[in-house]
Amino acid sequence: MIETTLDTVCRIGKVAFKNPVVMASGTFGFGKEYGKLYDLSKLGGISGKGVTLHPRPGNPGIRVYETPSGMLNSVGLENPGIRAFLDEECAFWERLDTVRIVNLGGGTVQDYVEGARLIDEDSTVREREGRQAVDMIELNISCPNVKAGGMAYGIKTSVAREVVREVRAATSLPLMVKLSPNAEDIADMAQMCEEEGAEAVSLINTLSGMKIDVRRRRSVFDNLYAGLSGPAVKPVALRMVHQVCKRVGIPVVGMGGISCAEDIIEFIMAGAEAVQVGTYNFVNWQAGAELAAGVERFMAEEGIRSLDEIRGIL
Amino acid sequence: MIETTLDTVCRIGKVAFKNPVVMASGTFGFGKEYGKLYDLSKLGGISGKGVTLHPRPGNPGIRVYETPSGMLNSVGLENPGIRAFLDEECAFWERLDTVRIVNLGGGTVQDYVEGARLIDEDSTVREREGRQAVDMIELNISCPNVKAGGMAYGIKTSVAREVVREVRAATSLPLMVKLSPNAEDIADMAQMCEEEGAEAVSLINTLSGMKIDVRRRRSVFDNLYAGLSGPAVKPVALRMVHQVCKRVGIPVVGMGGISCAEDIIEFIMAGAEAVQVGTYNFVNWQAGAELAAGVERFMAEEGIRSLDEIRGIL
Amino acid sequence: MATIISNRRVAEGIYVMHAKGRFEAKAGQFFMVRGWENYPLLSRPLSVYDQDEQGVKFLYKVAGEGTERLARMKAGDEVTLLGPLGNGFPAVHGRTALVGGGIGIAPLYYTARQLEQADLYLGFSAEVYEEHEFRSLRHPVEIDLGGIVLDRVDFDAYDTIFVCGPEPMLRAAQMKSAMSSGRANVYVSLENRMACGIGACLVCSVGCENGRKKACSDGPVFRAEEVVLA
Amino acid sequence: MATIISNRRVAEGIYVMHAKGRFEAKAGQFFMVRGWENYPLLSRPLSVYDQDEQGVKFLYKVAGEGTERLARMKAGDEVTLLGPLGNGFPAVHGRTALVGGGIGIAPLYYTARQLEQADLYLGFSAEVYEEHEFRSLRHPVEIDLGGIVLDRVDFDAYDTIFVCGPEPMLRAAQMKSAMSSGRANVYVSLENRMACGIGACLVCSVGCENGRKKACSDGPVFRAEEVVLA
Ligand SMILES: Cc1cc2nc3c(=O)[nH]c(=O)nc-3n(C[C@H](O)[C@H](O)[C@H](O)COP(=O)(O)OP(=O)(O)OC[C@H]3O[C@@H](n4cnc5c(N)ncnc54)[C@H](O)[C@@H]3O)c2cc1C
Ligand SMILES: Cc1cc2nc3c(=O)[nH]c(=O)nc-3n(C[C@H](O)[C@H](O)[C@H](O)COP(=O)(O)OP(=O)(O)OC[C@H]3O[C@@H](n4cnc5c(N)ncnc54)[C@H](O)[C@@H]3O)c2cc1C
Ligand SMILES: Cc1cc2nc3c(=O)[nH]c(=O)nc-3n(C[C@H](O)[C@H](O)[C@H](O)COP(=O)(O)O)c2cc1C
Ligand SMILES: Cc1cc2nc3c(=O)[nH]c(=O)nc-3n(C[C@H](O)[C@H](O)[C@H](O)COP(=O)(O)O)c2cc1C
Ligand code: FES
Ligand code: FES
Repeated sequence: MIETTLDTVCRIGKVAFKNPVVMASGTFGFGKEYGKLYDLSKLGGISGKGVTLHPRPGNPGIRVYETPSGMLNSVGLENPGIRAFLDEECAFWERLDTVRIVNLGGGTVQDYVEGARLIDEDSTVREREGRQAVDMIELNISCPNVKAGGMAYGIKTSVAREVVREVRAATSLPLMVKLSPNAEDIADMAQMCEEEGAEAVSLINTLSGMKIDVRRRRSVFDNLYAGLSGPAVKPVALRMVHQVCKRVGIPVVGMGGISCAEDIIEFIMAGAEAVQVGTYNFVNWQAGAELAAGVERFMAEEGIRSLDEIRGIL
Repeated sequence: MIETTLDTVCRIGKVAFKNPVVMASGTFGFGKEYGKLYDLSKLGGISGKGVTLHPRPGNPGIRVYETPSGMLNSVGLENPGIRAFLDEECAFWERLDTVRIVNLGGGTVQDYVEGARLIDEDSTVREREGRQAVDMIELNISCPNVKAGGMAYGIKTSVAREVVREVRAATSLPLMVKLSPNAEDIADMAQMCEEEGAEAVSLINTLSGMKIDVRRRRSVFDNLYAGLSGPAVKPVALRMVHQVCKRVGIPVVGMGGISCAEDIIEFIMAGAEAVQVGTYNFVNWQAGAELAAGVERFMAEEGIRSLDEIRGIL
Repeated sequence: MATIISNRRVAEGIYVMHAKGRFEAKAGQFFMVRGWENYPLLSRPLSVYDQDEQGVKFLYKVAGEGTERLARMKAGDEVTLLGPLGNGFPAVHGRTALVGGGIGIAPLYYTARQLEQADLYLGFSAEVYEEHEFRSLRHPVEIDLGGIVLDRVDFDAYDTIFVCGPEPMLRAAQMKSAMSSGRANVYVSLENRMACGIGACLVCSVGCENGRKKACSDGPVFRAEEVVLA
Repeated sequence: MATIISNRRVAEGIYVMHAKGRFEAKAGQFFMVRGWENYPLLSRPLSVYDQDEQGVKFLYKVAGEGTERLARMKAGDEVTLLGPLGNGFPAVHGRTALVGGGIGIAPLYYTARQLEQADLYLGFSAEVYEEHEFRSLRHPVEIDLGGIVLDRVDFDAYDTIFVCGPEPMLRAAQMKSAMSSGRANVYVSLENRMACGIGACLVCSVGCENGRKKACSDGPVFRAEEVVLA
């Protein structure tokens, strides 16, 4: 049997993903809902809905608008806060047989740091008790920087460095930094993360976009701009992942518009260690399981036994 | 008759466009081909295929690849050179009743400047003879900068400033600078153009993107990356146009993914003086004429008599 | 994948699709529907109009690209259905009124079919449709064409009132409820834009008295006083 | 918009579409075809397979999303056609061979129909289709299944040879032409990816001995020695 010898394992430091398919933050809740539809242990991992130190109601108004082969979202980090996440959702995570990633958002550096510390402390306790629930932190630096007039940390490398450095110091959990495609120079940003000791980077978050309701003569979104995701952005995402992979030595988790197994292979050939799948969950609720199977099918067809054979060949 | 009182005129300095619909560079040749299919005087203007001082063969290999609601192109500025353009194509332009824009590319600052000078000189001669063919230069700064290791001028404001300044000095024709969405900070870039005396900016050029042929394990394009255009990019383009309009006082010509009259209205509400239409020409060969009519229809429906009533209301 | 049994036009731009499958949908629940692969991107939420041994029915209005595609589909074609989703209408007690505006009548038919007593108020702006079907349920049916159907409903005469329709109608129902004696439990069915439909993405989130709820998995039916409509 | 008269499957994944309209297409020309609005984005180039008083015919192979959609269309549906485009085959003289590989046979039928004399060589990899139609033209027809059809053609026996098929076949034809006596004028029909189809965008550009040409408006038929195949 060819299938039994396929090696789809991906690694970030000591964390092993059974396959490259990780569900992207914000599109998969904390996994419970999709977990009722299929077996989450088929997934390489899950990145949970972004959490922040304090609970957030998210943005008012319309939060989603479909665009050609894409969607704009303006959820605005609605979340119950880290404590509620740890107290209420983590018990579910303890029982999951897949890599569990907390996606950490913030507003001030202090919020980020305190959030990371809470997660870290909780993790220490659970680990001691043999019921670990979190394998990694994904630091989302696309959040608005209150001090820098609301401009996101994710835009300027110099501004982001502080938050990465401080969060790195605040936790011993593996740290993956999630980069924004709106960054001035995403490869620079990735290099900074490597310098500051991150175990990995993930990209891309959503592209800043706009939609105007021409009859009402105003933005569809109360927040003016919103985040573009889905197949429309894939060519841009793949290019950025390739650029970042050429720049850094740490593992890169690629995402943006993935909607079939070949898309995943493209990201891996561009150098990604693993991928994340977001919007496609809305197109196909079985996305995770089907894509994981699709990667194996592709490997079997092409006689690829380990993803290492094709990773970064471009 | 409501129609007769509709004012669709757009202005850049002394140049008046009869309507906001300008055909985008590289998608419309020099107008001859589409001119056989419909009356080009229905258009606000035409931006010709990008020309460079010396003839260029363009890129080898596959030059187009369709993506979800978009396309990647890697034409690579194939063109007959400015002299051939002036000698062979311009006679056709003399007879056009629409704004004629030369799209100027380059490699070194010297090439850009010499190109601008040639166009300017030719224009002086023709004007004297009452057979003007060029109304404006659109300076495409997305071309690779030979000195800066092939990185496009369009990325860093400091690098672009020199070429804008020199070209500005080399011609008295109205100058519009075409900005790249790959710029580190597109609003900064626009502001620089205003400071350097450009009459207008146009945006966006194509977004850098990538497509990998997973069976052949190589990029589809010999040139590795290619330029993404079409409806997929519209949300990003609109956001950038809005950002730039907030920053500068000179007219902004918006483009990226326009495929219906409402799209044009969105760009104008975001602050654009006029728009350009590229990829949609391939979807609908009558795009120009239909969109121009569509804008009037929208205005009539909404009781808008002049585009000034809605321009920049966001 | 569910095979389409029939898909017929019942009025200008209004269709009824019957899709095969064994579902156990409750009144007021909905499905995420798609009749295409990857374009358009998102599935379209449609309420359960009716359910029988063969499958489920949707009453829908052509509103844009997605519903247009659905309208072009024929018997034998396949649609993808995720559902039934949401909580549907709660159990009722006492005298009940079901009030629908336009395509908002869709979830009321199956609801009415399961109730012993219900007064139906159906409002239409241009053309009346499915009147015969609603009348065949043998509940009193009041039809309003071109007016404001809510004006016909005496909120103090009912214990339970369900309202489905465009947002202005739901706001009017909130107002009317607030100004009534308060005897009736008034419920509204929301039609927020959705992506996942199952509670995972928060794009359908709605402000409620006790914080935010998800229109898809906590709703789409809410107590009228509970939700904050924009 | 052109109404589809018929659209029938003639072999596994191979269809013939007949679309209404008065065209004056020449043999070897093509149309930009779309049977949808904005998605997929680009139109698909298809050669003229045949032309009659009612309209134009295309012989096409399902290769991806666009041709799949075309294949699903039915009589009465509408397609959008831009064309006829390109220059088609030049006027011929003397003994002529028409060589087609796979779906590359499409432009040869209408060509053969207009020629007094022509030897047809049709190569297929898995299944032979449209054999009856080609034989009904009363020209000699050689069919090759699973082999290399070009091997059957003696280049020195002809004055004009037209070759249509996948790129490796065109390269082989170039080679064979170069190694022959050179008596025959050998032409190849290119299938470069296209966007505008009319010569305005340069995405179909092909390297030629005297600089670059456009496959759409300067071609799609070129002299074999003239083009540089990648
Ligand atoms: C729980 C629920 C139940 C519904 N039940 C019915 C029903 O039984 N019959 C019926 O005709 N309609 C119903 N709707 C509304 C229906 O979902 C929209 O009319 C439909 O999605 C429009 O899609 P479109 O592609 O035709 O329009 P487009 O405008 O092209 O849609 C673009 C996008 O906006 C979303 N959208 C647009 N309008 C609405 C809307 N009013 N509500 C939600 N999303 C919208 C679409 O889902 C899509 O993502 C229901 C909506 C919800 C949330
Ligand atoms: C002048 C010309 C004449 C042609 N005549 C015929 C014909 O008579 N019958 C026939 O079956 N095919 C013909 N082809 C090839 C046909 O155009 C492609 O098979 C078709 O475009 C594939 O589209 P798709 O959406 O099914 O495939 P996809 O792979 O989904 O297409 C994606 C994109 O790539 C382009 N593309 C993919 N393959 C090709 C190809 N081989 N050539 C050109 N573009 C391609 C498509 O146009 C589209 O933009 C011709 C091509 C050209 C250039
Ligand atoms: C509805 C929605 C909510 C999202 N929320 C978050 C979030 O909380 N944190 C985060 O880092 N990214 C968030 N993202 C971004 C995705 O994780 C992902 O980076 C992006 O959507 C691109 O991938 P895709 O095209 O596969 O969706 C969100 C995306 C969507 C569509
Ligand atoms: C095939 C093709 C060729 C292009 N060539 C040029 C060019 O020569 N110069 C230029 O400034 N922009 C060029 N562009 C960019 C377009 O002018 C336009 O900025 C871009 O395509 C976005 O608009 P659209 O989405 O409407 O196509 C080209 C675009 C395409 C698709
Ligand atoms: S639609 Fe995703 S949570 Fe409701
Ligand atoms: S396809 Fe545009 S020039 Fe040939």
